[in-house]
Amino acid sequence: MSILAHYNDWAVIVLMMAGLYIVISTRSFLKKVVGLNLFQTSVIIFYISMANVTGAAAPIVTEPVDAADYANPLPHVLMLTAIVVGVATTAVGLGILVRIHEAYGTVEEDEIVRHDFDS
Amino acid sequence: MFVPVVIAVVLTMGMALVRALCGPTLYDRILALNMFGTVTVMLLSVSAFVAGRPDFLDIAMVYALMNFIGTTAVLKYFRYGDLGGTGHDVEPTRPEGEALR
Amino acid sequence: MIEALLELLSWACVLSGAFFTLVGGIGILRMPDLFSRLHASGVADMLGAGLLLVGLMLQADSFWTVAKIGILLGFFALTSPTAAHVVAKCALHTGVQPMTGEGPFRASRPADREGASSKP
Amino acid sequence: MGAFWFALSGHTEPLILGCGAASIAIVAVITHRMGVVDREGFPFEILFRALAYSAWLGVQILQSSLAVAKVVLSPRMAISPRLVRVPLRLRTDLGRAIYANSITATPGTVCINVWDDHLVVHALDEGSAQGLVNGDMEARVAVVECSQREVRRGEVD
Amino acid sequence: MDHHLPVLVVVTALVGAPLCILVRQPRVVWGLFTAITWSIAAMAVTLLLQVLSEGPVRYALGGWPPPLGIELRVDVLGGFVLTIVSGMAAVVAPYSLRSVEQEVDAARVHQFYAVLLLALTGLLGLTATGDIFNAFVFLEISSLATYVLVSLGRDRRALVSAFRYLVMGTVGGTFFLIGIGFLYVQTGTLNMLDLAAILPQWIDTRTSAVAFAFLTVGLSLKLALFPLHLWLPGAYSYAPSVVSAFLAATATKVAAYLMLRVFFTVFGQAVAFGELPVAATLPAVGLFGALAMSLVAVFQTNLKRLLAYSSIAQIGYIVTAASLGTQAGLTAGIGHLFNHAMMKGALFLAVGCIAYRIGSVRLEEIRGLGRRMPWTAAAIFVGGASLVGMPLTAGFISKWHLVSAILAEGQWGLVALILTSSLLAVAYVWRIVGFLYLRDAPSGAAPVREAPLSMLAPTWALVLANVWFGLDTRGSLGVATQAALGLLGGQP
Amino acid sequence: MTDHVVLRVIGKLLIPFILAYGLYVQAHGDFGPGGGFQAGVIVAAGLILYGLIHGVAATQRVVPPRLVEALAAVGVLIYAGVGVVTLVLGGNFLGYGALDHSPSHGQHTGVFLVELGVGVAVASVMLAIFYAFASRKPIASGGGRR
Amino acid sequence: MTVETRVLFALLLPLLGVLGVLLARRRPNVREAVSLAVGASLFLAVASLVGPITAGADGHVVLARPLPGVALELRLEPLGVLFALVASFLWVVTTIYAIGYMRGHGEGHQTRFFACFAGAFFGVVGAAFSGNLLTLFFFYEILTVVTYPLVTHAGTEAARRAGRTYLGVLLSTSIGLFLFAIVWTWTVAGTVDFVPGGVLDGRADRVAASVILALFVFGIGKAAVMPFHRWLPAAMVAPTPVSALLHAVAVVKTGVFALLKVSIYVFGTDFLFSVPIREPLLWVAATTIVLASLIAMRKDNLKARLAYSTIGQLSYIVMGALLATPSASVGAGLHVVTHAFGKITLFFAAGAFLVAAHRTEVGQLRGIGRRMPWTSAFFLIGSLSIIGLPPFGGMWSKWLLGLGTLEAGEPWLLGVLLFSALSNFAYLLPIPVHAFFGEPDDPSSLEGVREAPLACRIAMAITASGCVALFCFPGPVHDFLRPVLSVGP
Amino acid sequence: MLLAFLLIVALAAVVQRNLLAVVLLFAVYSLLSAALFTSLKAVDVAMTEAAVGVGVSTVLMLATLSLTTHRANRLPRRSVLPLIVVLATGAALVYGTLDMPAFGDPGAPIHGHVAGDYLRRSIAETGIPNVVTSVLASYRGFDTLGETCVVFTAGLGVLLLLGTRRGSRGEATQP
Ligand code: NA
Ligand code: NA
Repeated sequence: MSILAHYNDWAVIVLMMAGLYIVISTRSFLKKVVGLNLFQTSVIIFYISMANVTGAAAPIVTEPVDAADYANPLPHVLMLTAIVVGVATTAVGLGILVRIHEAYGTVEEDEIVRHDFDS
Repeated sequence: MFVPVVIAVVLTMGMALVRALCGPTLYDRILALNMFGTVTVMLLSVSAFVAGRPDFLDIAMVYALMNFIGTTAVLKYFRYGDLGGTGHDVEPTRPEGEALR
Repeated sequence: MIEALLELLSWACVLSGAFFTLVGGIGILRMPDLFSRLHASGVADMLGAGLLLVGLMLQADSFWTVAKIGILLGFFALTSPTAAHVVAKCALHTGVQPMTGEGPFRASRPADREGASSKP
Repeated sequence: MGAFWFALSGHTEPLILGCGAASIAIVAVITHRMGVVDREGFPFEILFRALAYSAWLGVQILQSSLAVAKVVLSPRMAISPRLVRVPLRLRTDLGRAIYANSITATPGTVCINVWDDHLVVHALDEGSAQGLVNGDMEARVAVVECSQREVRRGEVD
Repeated sequence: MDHHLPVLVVVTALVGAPLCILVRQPRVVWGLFTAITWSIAAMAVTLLLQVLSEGPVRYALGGWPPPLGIELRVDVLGGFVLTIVSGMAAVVAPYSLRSVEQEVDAARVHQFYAVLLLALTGLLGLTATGDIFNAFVFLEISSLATYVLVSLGRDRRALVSAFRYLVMGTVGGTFFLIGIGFLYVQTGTLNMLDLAAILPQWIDTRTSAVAFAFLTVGLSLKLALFPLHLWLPGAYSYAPSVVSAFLAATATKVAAYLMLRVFFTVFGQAVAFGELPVAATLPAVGLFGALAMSLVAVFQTNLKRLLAYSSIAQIGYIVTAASLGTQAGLTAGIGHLFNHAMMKGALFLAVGCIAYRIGSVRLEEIRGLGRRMPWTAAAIFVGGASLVGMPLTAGFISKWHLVSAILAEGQWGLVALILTSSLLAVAYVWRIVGFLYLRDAPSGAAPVREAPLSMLAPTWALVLANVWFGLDTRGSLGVATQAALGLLGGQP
Repeated sequence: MTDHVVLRVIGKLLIPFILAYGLYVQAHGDFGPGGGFQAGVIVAAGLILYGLIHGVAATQRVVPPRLVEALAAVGVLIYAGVGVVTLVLGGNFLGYGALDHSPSHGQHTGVFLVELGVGVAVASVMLAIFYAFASRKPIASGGGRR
Repeated sequence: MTVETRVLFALLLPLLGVLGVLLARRRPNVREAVSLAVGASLFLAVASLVGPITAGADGHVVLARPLPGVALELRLEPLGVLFALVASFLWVVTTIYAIGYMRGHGEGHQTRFFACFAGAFFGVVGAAFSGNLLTLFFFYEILTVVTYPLVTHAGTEAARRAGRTYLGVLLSTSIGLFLFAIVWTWTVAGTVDFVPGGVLDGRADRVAASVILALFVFGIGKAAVMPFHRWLPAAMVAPTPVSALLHAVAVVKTGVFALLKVSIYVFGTDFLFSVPIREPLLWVAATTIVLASLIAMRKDNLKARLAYSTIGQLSYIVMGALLATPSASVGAGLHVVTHAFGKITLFFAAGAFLVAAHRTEVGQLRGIGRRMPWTSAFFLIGSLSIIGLPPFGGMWSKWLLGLGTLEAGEPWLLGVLLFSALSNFAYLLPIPVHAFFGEPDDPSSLEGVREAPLACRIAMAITASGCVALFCFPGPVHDFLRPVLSVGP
Repeated sequence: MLLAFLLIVALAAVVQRNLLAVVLLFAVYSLLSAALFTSLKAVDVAMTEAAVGVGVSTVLMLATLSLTTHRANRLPRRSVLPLIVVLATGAALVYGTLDMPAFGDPGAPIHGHVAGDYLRRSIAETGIPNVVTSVLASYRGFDTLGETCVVFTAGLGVLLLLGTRRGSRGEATQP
């Protein structure tokens, strides 16, 4: 097996980890949300690239066909759902952030911790 | 035949990206992003032809639409700091001032 | 004959569209300030995209594709200048001053700084 | 709208056509509530004049693009950017918008602000600025929306 | 209609949510909520009985044969967890009338109940489904609803807690998703049973091992397994009372259930405990967490926070027992899943009664409450006894089975950990009891009345359940044994 | 942004087409890319554009928040309702084949209805979220309330 | 009433007492009358069981069956009945005493006091009648929990700190070790029932049996084997009736009683002999006896001295249980009784000194015998019984234990017993002697000191005569216990 | 090429501290990934990502910025722990890919089994040419019902948190 067979996956993994790194390392809650989005989007890329079949067409078919000629539709379906889940989470997360800002006057983790020591 | 087109488009995307990263003003970034979007739409349209699936044009369409709305939102945010307001200036100002000939 | 001509024309359009797009890209990198960059981006947005799409339109094999590209084109024609205009207007209103006078300009001038509201 | 839908769709099944009709109805209701139709009507009648105008505009764009391209590609960017005030005689919002956008669409000039009696335009060099002040473009825009002008003159806000 | 029960259990809750939005009137919405939760509970019990007598039920959604379509599959364990979840919802329903009226803005009560129903939908769907991606979807529904519910607490720290929960929960969910991807890329299927059939031929690949690791870590985040628990204390402490009680009794349990599914149904006992180092690592991790969290609980000054830390500790027990990989361990884990739902439900409801009357749950403020709110205090006492593992309570049964399951494996160190952690449980429960009964009320404290009956009755229903299942374990451990057998036997 | 003449006019021209385009995407999900979710987003985007230009209050006059909330519920109910109907008609839950004599036709109808439900729900929710965010007045940063 | 009903009745009586005390909280007289009545009826109820037990009934009652194969059940046997009999008798006596003490001392929270007192007896009776280890454990824990409020009765920070020690040691040993031993027994033997002859024989290997035995000995913290004895001196902050009844009789005896039951019914005397750890554990018990005696001598606080004395005496019983010869076992059983009467007398007297003269230290008691002759005399009787001199009951149990050491071939333990008796002599006897014959440091301080309240004196008289009676009539007790040991393989 | 762009954008987002710039970078990231989806023939996903990533998410983030602050956040924690966690996770993932079928391999098991069935059966059984739609709405319709619920939950959640009245604020939040 060629190492090159997976260059694509590895690039995606780097993307995922960039997102995850943002989530873990940043103290800004808003940036955490962006990081989460990057992380999720990268996972979506991962799925879509696994659905890829070299030289295949989009899975829109008008007669029963041979699978190898078309991209795998299932990951596409799954990722549509995942995208929706992601945006839903983002919306709720941002809603909470707005309220946090109203309550604390900041969305920086360390400042909030300073306000409410134990939370 | 499409190869040079794709190369040109991708190069342009790269240049727009550089401008978006460099700024220096936020409006430069916004402008660059808007252009980036436009160029991406072009890339999509071309790939629609390469793939022989004109359906892809729908994606291009959504892109263009979202690009526009996104740009408007960013600008509104920058100009007024509030997405929900009517966005009236309280007092019309004439910022062009001295520079105007 | 007509078909060949159309083909030729379409490729001419597509390639020149690509060329103008590239010019726009170079422009947006090279131009000295926001307002002059607007012109460059206009080249790519209007002429680059326009020619490219017209070229594709000429290549299309069905009416529906032509129609779709037409709609896309119309959309661009309406939104690109609007976006550019609004960018310029907002920039000016938030205190970004255009540089004036004769060129050449170096990349950084006092006016060429972060917009007022974008300060950290 | 019907044409628009059909142009997009290209399908002729009754279900889809029904959807199209329903969609148009929904859009009509919403736009009506938005007050779009009430205030200025929908400018169908100018569509054809607009086509002719856009052909002319296309040529303009091509010309000025070449000029800007020359500037961009020249090693020493010979530009003299400036703001110019361009008098404005068009009275309807639609006309002004078309005019302003046309200016912006033409590389070399960008409309920055629209005031009651003039536009503020950023021009890349002397030539582009001069092209505007003579008012050729404005006259053509006026032709496009002239039928509107008589009807709407008194209602400009 | 019996045939449709699995899907009806889920869909009834799902349909209830939009109905709440359309109805809008707070009282009517509450009535609707109660009716829905009770009918779901009835259906769940029926389903459990059906499964107990006839074996696992499969339901092909859309009529598509699995693995083409999504199927629901309810075995004894599934039916048991469905019963726990819906039963808790049914108990919480009457309680919520007064509590929610006090804690949630009247204009938003209908939305609150709708979101609560959506959380319930997520938990039920996740339990009933036989498709691993579908499980992810429902997991996210319940998580999302939970973030919202937690953020509605009165204290502004509820917002921060909810946000942290959201971040960690989403990371967990995404890990789970990555795990599913790794499984799918090898097998081409998402149906759990189909996976179980195909996986063995791929099991020694690195991809499978990584898939397993990511599924486990993702779920550990969701179920707040130490040391991935950081979101839980805040979330449970500052959420509205009803939410704390409902979540404490159900949410992490269902995540644990999903973990069992992954271990035993998808990978299978032989693989999870043969090829992969589950039995070597998880029990120790779980118990160490139990110990650490019990220790932290001892020093808490806020009652809800104290109980939250205790919950993390108890989750450690469940995971430990289940990851022993033996039938005894599994039985103990599943039994504790049930019993812990009873005790934490009872305790959080009782604490909610206190919050309802005195507006605070700080230990300092509950001094001498034993005399002023005798029924509530007694509920806490009995619930606490159960938590400690006092004989005659459900908690004792759990601990008994847990310790004997571990003893059977000869893991002396783990037994020592459990016993130490139980002692710490005694310490923190005793602190509560001490404050309730042996301290005098703070001087100048306003007179306090006992909580209203609509709140006390559900609380005591759970308290009595603790005693009942401490005496008669056919309903809890009997079923748990069957459930464990089902998981290990790999019934169709 | 009502004092942006250009934006206002162009927006006015565009919005009806954006909405129509969204509904087109809704109807053609069977044949090409698109479907309820994308359509919902596009329709909502059109209305959001209106809101950006004229302010959220103006949008709320066009589509009242109450209606939006109710429509979101209706969307979900349409979807789940289709499932319940198939169940009543003797099929399994979401077994669209039960909707018509020919299973294939039933499938078509079912998918159409279901996508409709998704579209309605998504459009309403997106709009509701926009309302919620845009109705909030920004407060000076740094000096938040304690 | 059938035997079973009577057993159940006896178990529930204390609960009735709790209820009655709580209901009568506004009327002290009624409240204390309820306490007395319940105590007396409990004694009668238990006494009525003596006959049937001798006749071979076992009064088996299943309360609940929480686990398959493990029930919460009561089952009578002589040892338990004897223990219940002594405890309930002393409860009546202590109640009489407590009425005088609590009123004389002006204590607060008396309702809580009497209610918990009654509650403690629920635990004691349950433990005494328990039919298996689980039930024993359950009531053992109830006893711990219910007595905690009694220990912290004063409500001061010191009391609370002592309460923490009390609870901490007792619960940690019981949950950490005792429960562990129970679960292990269950895992090994498949049952936790008390079966004559034991359940572990042939099922547990010698190592496992050793560990289990050690877990039991240390886990039953109420037996106060060192190093888990700290709770007992700590508990002395409690009011004297509590120390007297609970920490000289009920609680501590529950501990040693539990150990006796474990040695007889879980291990079985024969099997116990083969458990290798028995020998080291005997050493531990012996060490406890010696060390406790030495510490007691150094304590000036009267209650503390008595507490350490108790620790030593408890280890006698532990030793007896571990020796597991017939004499040792009967001696241990008998010592439960004799020590109870002796020690409670001493505590009563100590409490009387406190109530009447506010004396807590040994040194303060010089010459007090002239003002409080009755109390000092009762103290003397108690001391002699504890030391094991005739004509008091303590003699018989020590005698039997001594015989047991010889039977078991451990004559060195006899030396330990003798040393202990001598040290008892040294730290107990000087107190009454100085009380009668010593000169107070400050004679003026004795002014105004009067004899203890009548109720206290009556109580002391009863227990002191009990000490004498046990010397004169040890037979019934001895015979009663005999059958426990005659069964076996 | 697109992947390279994506990497640049992602890394830029990591180091960028101006929140607005981060948001804009995210928009670009979405745009690029949507283009990538198109090139991988995932048209529905591309369209959705375009609509969601570029449109909805960006507008929402901007709205949040306008309601909170876009002040640049201070230096990130100087801690190696996040880096260790991320590197370990990444290493695990790379390890996992080693046994995966190669990129684009049509013979991979993933493309057979269920996926092949969908492609073969969809048009006959549902009459819907877009297999993604038929799988989404019919074969896996229950997922999509769940997805709708997620959206609904998010909508309700935001309404509960923020309300829709102009200038509304949450009820007093006491510390
Ligand atoms: Na221009
Ligand atoms: Na679709």
